Order: sequence, then C-alpha cells, then structure tokens
Amino acid sequence: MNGQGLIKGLGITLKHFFQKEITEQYPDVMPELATRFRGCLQFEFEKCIACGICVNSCPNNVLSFETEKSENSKKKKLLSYTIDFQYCMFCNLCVEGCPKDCLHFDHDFELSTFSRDDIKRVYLRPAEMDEEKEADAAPVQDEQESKEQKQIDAMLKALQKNPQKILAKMLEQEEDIGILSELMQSNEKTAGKIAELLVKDKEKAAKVAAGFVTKEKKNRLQAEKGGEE
Amino acid sequence: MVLETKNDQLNDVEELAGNNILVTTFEKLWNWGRSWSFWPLNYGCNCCPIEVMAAGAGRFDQARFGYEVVRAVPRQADLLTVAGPITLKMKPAIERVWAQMPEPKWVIAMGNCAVSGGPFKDGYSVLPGVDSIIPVDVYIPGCPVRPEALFHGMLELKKKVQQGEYRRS
Amino acid sequence: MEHLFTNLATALTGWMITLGLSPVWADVILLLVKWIIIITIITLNIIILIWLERKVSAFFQERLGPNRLGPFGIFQTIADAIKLLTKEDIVPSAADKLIFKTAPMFFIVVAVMLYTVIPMGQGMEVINLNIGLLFFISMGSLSTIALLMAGWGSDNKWSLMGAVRSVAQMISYEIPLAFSLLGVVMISGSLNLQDIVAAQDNIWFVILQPIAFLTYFIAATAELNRGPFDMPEAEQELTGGAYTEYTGMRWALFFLAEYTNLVAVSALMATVFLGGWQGPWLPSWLWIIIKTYGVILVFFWVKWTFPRIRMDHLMSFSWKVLVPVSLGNILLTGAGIYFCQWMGWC
Amino acid sequence: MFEFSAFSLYDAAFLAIGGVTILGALGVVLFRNIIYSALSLVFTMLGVAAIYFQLNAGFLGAIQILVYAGAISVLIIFAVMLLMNKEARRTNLPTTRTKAWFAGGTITVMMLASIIAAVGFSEWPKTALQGVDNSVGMLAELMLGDYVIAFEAAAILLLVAVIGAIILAKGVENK
Repeated sequence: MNGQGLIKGLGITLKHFFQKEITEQYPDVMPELATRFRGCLQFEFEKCIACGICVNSCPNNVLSFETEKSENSKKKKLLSYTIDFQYCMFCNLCVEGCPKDCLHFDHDFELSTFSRDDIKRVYLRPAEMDEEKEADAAPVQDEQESKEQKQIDAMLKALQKNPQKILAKMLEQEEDIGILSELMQSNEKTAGKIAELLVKDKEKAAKVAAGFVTKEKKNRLQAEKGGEE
Repeated sequence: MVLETKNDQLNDVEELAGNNILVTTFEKLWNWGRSWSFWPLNYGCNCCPIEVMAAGAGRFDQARFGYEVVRAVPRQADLLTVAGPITLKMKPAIERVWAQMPEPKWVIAMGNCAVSGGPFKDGYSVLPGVDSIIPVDVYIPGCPVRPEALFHGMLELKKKVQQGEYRRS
Repeated sequence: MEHLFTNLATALTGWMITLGLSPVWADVILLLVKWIIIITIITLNIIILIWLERKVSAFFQERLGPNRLGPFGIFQTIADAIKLLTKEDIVPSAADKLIFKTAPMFFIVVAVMLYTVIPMGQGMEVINLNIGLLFFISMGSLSTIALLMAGWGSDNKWSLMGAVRSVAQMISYEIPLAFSLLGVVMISGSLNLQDIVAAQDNIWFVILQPIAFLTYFIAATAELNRGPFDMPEAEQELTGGAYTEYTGMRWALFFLAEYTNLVAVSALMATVFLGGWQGPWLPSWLWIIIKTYGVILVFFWVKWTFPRIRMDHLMSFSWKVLVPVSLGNILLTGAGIYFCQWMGWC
Repeated sequence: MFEFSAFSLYDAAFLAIGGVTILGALGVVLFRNIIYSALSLVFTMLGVAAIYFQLNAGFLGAIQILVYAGAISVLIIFAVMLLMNKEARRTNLPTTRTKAWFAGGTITVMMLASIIAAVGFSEWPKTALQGVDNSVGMLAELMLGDYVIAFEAAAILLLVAVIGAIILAKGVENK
C-alpha cells in the first residue's frame, strides 16, 4: 500500500529519538585514540645521531637539521632539528627509517595556531647535553684536580659526620663551634666552602669560619631586636 | 572636563572607547554573540571535508557549540572553512566567496593543503596556502584534521573573537 | 486562571475609560496593546522554537544539539540573534533596491497578520471576524508576493528560481488547503473560528474529518516551504532560494516570518481539527499552546524524517492526488451531513 | 450627539485606505519599471479589499485578497517576467504615438465624466447601512439558490477557457 514507507520512516526516526545519544563530548572528555594514531611528530634530541635517513625518506621536505663537525671527534654534532609540520602527510616513513627511534608520533592533535609560523617547530640543542658530552669527552683532564676533589668530598663527609672535632681546630670558643655546625647543617654551601678551604689552605679556612660565625651572630642579634620591636 | 586632543591619530571610535563605557560593553556583548555562533561555509576537496561532515554528524556533533548552521550561501556565513588545496582555477571562486561574506568574517585553514599547499606546494597549479589570497585566522595542521582538532581550532577562534579582534577589510 | 487575560483586558479598558478616554479610543488602544503582546510573544516564542528545532533534530539524529550556552543550550538562539543583528547589511549592487528592502518587511507583516483571527483561548482573539478562516487563507496567500519580491529584487538566478518554485508550489497547494478546510466549514456551518471551536464541544473534527486533516497537513507543509517540501529554499540545489542574497537581520526577518507562519498554521490546525482551546482541567489558553506545540513537533518530526522530493513530483502530487482527494472529501462530507439529517441525528 | 471620535477614526481609516488605493493605482500607470507597476497593483487590490472590509463585506474582501492580490497579480508578474526580454528599468514607458494618447485620453475623460455624473446625481443615504451579519450565508443562498444556473454556466465557461488555454499552449496531437 502506498504510504507504508512513510509511516515506517517516521517510526525509525521516533525510535532513534528515544535512543541514547552517541555523541562524544570532546573538550570535556578527551577521545579514546587508537594506539597507532598519528597525532603530532615528536623528536628526541638526545637519541639522534644526525644520520639524515629521516630527511631523505621524507617525501615532502618536512624535516631538516643543522650539524657541526667538532674538532676532536669525527662525529657530527647536531645543532638544531626542524619539523615544518605544515607539509607533513603523516606517512610515517621518517619514523620507520630512523635507526635510533628518535622520531615518534604522539596522540596530541590540538595543533591549531593563530599564525602560520607557529606550526614550524625547531628543536635546539639542549644546553645540559653539551655539558654531559664535554664531561664524557674529557674524562681525566687534570689528575691533581680530581685528587683534590676527592679530598674535598672526604672532608665534607667528615664535617657532616663530626663537625665539633674538626671545627675545634679552627675556632676556640665552644659557642662559636655550635653556631657554625648549625649553620653548616642548614646550608650545604657553607659546608662545601669550608671543606674546600680546609683542604687547600687551613689558615684561610679559620679566618673564613670566624667570619661566618660573626656574621651569623649579627644576624641573630638583629633578629632578636626585630622580634622585640 | 575638557577633552584633550593631544593625539591626532586617535580616531573617533578609540576616543569613544576611551571615554564611553557603553561602547565597550556592547562590543563585548557582540563579541560574545559572534563567538558562539559561527555559521560556517565549507570549501573543500576530498579528505578534510569528510572530517567536516563527520564533525557535523552524530558522533562528534558540531551543534553542541552552536556552529551547526552550515550555510550554502556566503551571504549568511560568518566562517569560511577552507579544507583543501586552492588551485589556480579555484582561486577566483574563493576570493569571490570571501568578498561576498558580510563583515565580521573569519577564515579557518583546515588541513595542511589549505595551510601551506601540503604535498602540492610545488605544483604548478596549486597555491602555497590559502593565506596567500585571503587572511587566515586559525591554522589547523593535520592530514586530514580530526573532527576534534577542527573543534579545537574553532574554540581557539572563539577565544580570539571574545578578545575582540576582528578584521575590517 | 481561565479568565486571566480577558480579565486583564477588561480591567485595562475600564481603567482607560476612567482616565477620560472614549470607549472607541480605548478599544483602539486595547487593539494596539494586543498587537504588541502578540508580536512580543511571537518573537520570544520563535527564539524558543528555533532552539527546540535544533534540539529535536539533534535527538532524531542521536546527537546532543546545542548544550553549552546556558541550561541545555537555551541561549544559543540569543547568541545567534545578537550576531545576526550586528552583521554587515549587504545590498547587492545589481539588486532592485526598493523591492529587495521591502520584501522581508512585507513577509513578516503578512505572517503576523495571520494571528489576527486565531482564538488563543475562550474569548481571546484580536478580532472576532465572522469570516476568520477565509481571512487566514487569504492572508496566507499573500506571502507568495513577498517571496516573489525577494526573488526578483535580489537579481540572482538562484533567488529567482527559488521564488518561481515557491510561487508555483504555494499557489497549487492553496487549493487543497482551502478545500480540506471546507469539510469542517460544512459541518460547523460557520467560517468564524470561535464557532468552529464551539462546534467541537463533543467531538474533535480530526475524527470526523480524518482525510481533510491529512490533506491539510500535507498542504500546510508545502505552504510553509518546510521539509520535505522545501524546494524553494533547497540549500543543495538553490543555495537558499529566494533568501540567497540576504544578509544579517534582513535574512533573519525571513527566518522569523517562516517560523511565525509555522506557529500560525499549527495554531490553526489545533483550532480547526483538534478542538482549539477546549480541554479539561487546564485553562483554555494553555490548551491551545499545548496543542499548537504538539502540531509543531509533528512538523519537526516530518521534516527531519523525509528527504526532499522532486519539484515535478510535488506539483503532480498536488494536482493529481490532493485536489481530487479533497474534492472527494467535500462530496463525502455533504453526503454524510445529508445522511445524518435524513436519519434525524442532527 | 454625534460621536465625533468614532466618526473621525472611521474617516481617517477610510482616507488612509483610499490614499493607498489611489497611490497604488497611480503607481501602476506612472512607474517606469513594469515590475513596480505590477507590485503597486497588488497594493491597489489590497486597498480595495480593505474598503470591502470597512463596508462590512468581509467575504468579498477576503476573496479579493485571495484571488486578486494573492493569485492574479502573481500571474501578472509571472507573465511579465517570462515575456520580458530587456532590462526591467525602462519597460513601462509612456507611449510616443499621438493616436494612442488621444484614444486613452478620450476614454479617461469619458469614464471620469460618467463617474462624476453617477456620484453627483445619485442620492446617498445619510446614515451608514446596517451591515449584514451573515453575508456568507446570504451569498451562498443567492449563488447556489436563485442564480445557480448562471453560476454553474460561468464555471463551465471558465473550465472551457482553461482547456482551450492548455490546447493553445500544448497543441493537439494529429493522429
């Protein structure tokens, strides 16, 4: 009969009217993304060996980096790594090609920007990486220095263990010894300085220790006055 | 109080805004209304528009933000969503549509093709990004852009509008 | 509660007469007050209606709909209205400016005129015309001219196509619309809408006139240019039909007028077929609101269920199906009344 | 005493309606754009309908709006749109032929004279006639009672005209 389909259609929409909504409320509830979802390309600077496989594998010239040859070693030193994200097609070729797994896609998709320049991301060489590298590159530059360092460390330990005994050599009054030991416990810098001086120059250490004590005394006096006022 | 006209470069609106609170409050009200009601006009080629459609459909539901009134006419649209590469042949159409939209109007470049030309950036017939012909407010990189990412772009645009930045061309 | 508004009106008239106004002027002022109230109600009502349509359509599609501005997103339409108010007003340079600017005003005026005769409760109408139903139909037919003006004035091919389509559609569907109401007029013996409501004391006309009810519903959908008969403004093929070139508030006026028409037609449907303001327990003006909203919801339901049909199918459906059916309904009603009188039932 | 306010209100309404009607009629003639002429015809029709309403002939008024303002004028606009092959701005120009001016002028003068004569020589009732409450019922009794044959004959005439128009437009298939 004519018109049967119309009634059926109305019935279907009515059925859906009372069904539960399937909407995902994005800004309030983040979507559950598949594990292999490719969101934003991330780069780990530390792992990179600047081999250039990623740049060669990219079909769209998204990736580029700058290197510098250091004088001491044959290794190339990575200065900066640029991902110009506005050309990326999320093809994953760079990630597959990377021998050190320093590229990967994370799940961040909120990439909107107000200006086109913000899309491009430049990774600069982190400063702490240079320090570590230098430390690695020159293990023992000066043996004497390292020996001294070891002595200082030992002294510091001793100071922390038994301050009274060592400080008694420099300071005469027991009150001062107490003050300085308290000071050292609260401030590691003071302790380090005193330890270093004890190893290098004992007279100077005594002077400095006396100075610390007088300063601390003044401070305490002022604090008391301030409290009274 | 006598109005000091030291700065000749101040125009009337700025002078009013300096001396009259009413103007700024209305401006805020308008910005509130505008920011909650982008009626989009969608341009696209193939893959990003699929996501635009998904954004309008049940699972993602653009309507939650009040942006669901998709107009087929530039005359009633506030937001031009460019979701695809602009070919030289399409360039005059986009320019015309943009000119036909009433002020205040905004543009979202959705997907890498619209942002920069994407994989076609060196093509002989494709423009390197829609911002080479019309000013773009929000860039959403992605290939294609997820519906959620489109929402994120629209919400960013909402923040921008609520701050009262809109372009008079 | 029942006589809340009528009492208010009487009190207002009495107060104005005590102020020294002659009764005639008091009546005129009361008429103006009624108009202002009706226009306010229409505007507020439409803000709610647009929100309702968005919500209902969302639920039909298992979406949530606007839910961020205020409770359940109820302020969404207000944001839209503010935005539309502050949009740039573009008049195309090639447009016929006078006609272009007059069309939306004409449309909304005609749409508001429809409310003149609808009884919003017991003794609650602007004018109690004894040809109320005919007045309603004739005022409804005027909106074709507004659409034609909009289509011609825009100087745009889509606009003109939309206008031509809407005029063709509205003129052809006016005939079954009027014919379907004739059956009701024959039974009640009056064109006065209050009389028609009174005639439904025992039984609603939807039971006596089911064919007329269906015919009227279909024809009204076409008259309102609502889906599935929204060819005149088909966004996919005509980019908005006659409204293509309108921006901002001018376009909003058209939109407002369409919803005004929707409410008016639904209210007429409730009045003529569903017993009008009659109903137990609740006050009469609440009953008509409930019934009107029920009809509006059915309109929404139909719109969000069916796809748009083709123009030639639409026209042939009107002339080949609806007109003969409604004419047959008149014949059937006449025979029924004759039979009824012959049996001595009425 | 004569109720002044009611009288003036009624008069003011009549003057407004009459003004709209006459202005619309003038617009039909004087507008250079034929679309404007057609649209001002609509306003003339609406004015005439309003006069009917004011004379308590609501049925006639409603029919006037429904048929003339709503349908006939739309048909006129349609015909104008479909047949127009030049720019709309200068489509309703005054004719340059003196013969036409002469003929039109003569007819206008004769019509005016007859109307003035009719108005001047007839006796007008000084009080407003009591309007009929059930004008629809009376019309129905007249049309479907006393004059039913004339009514039906007119209907058949219109039907023949419609069929003739269809045949003229579509043509007859020769078998």
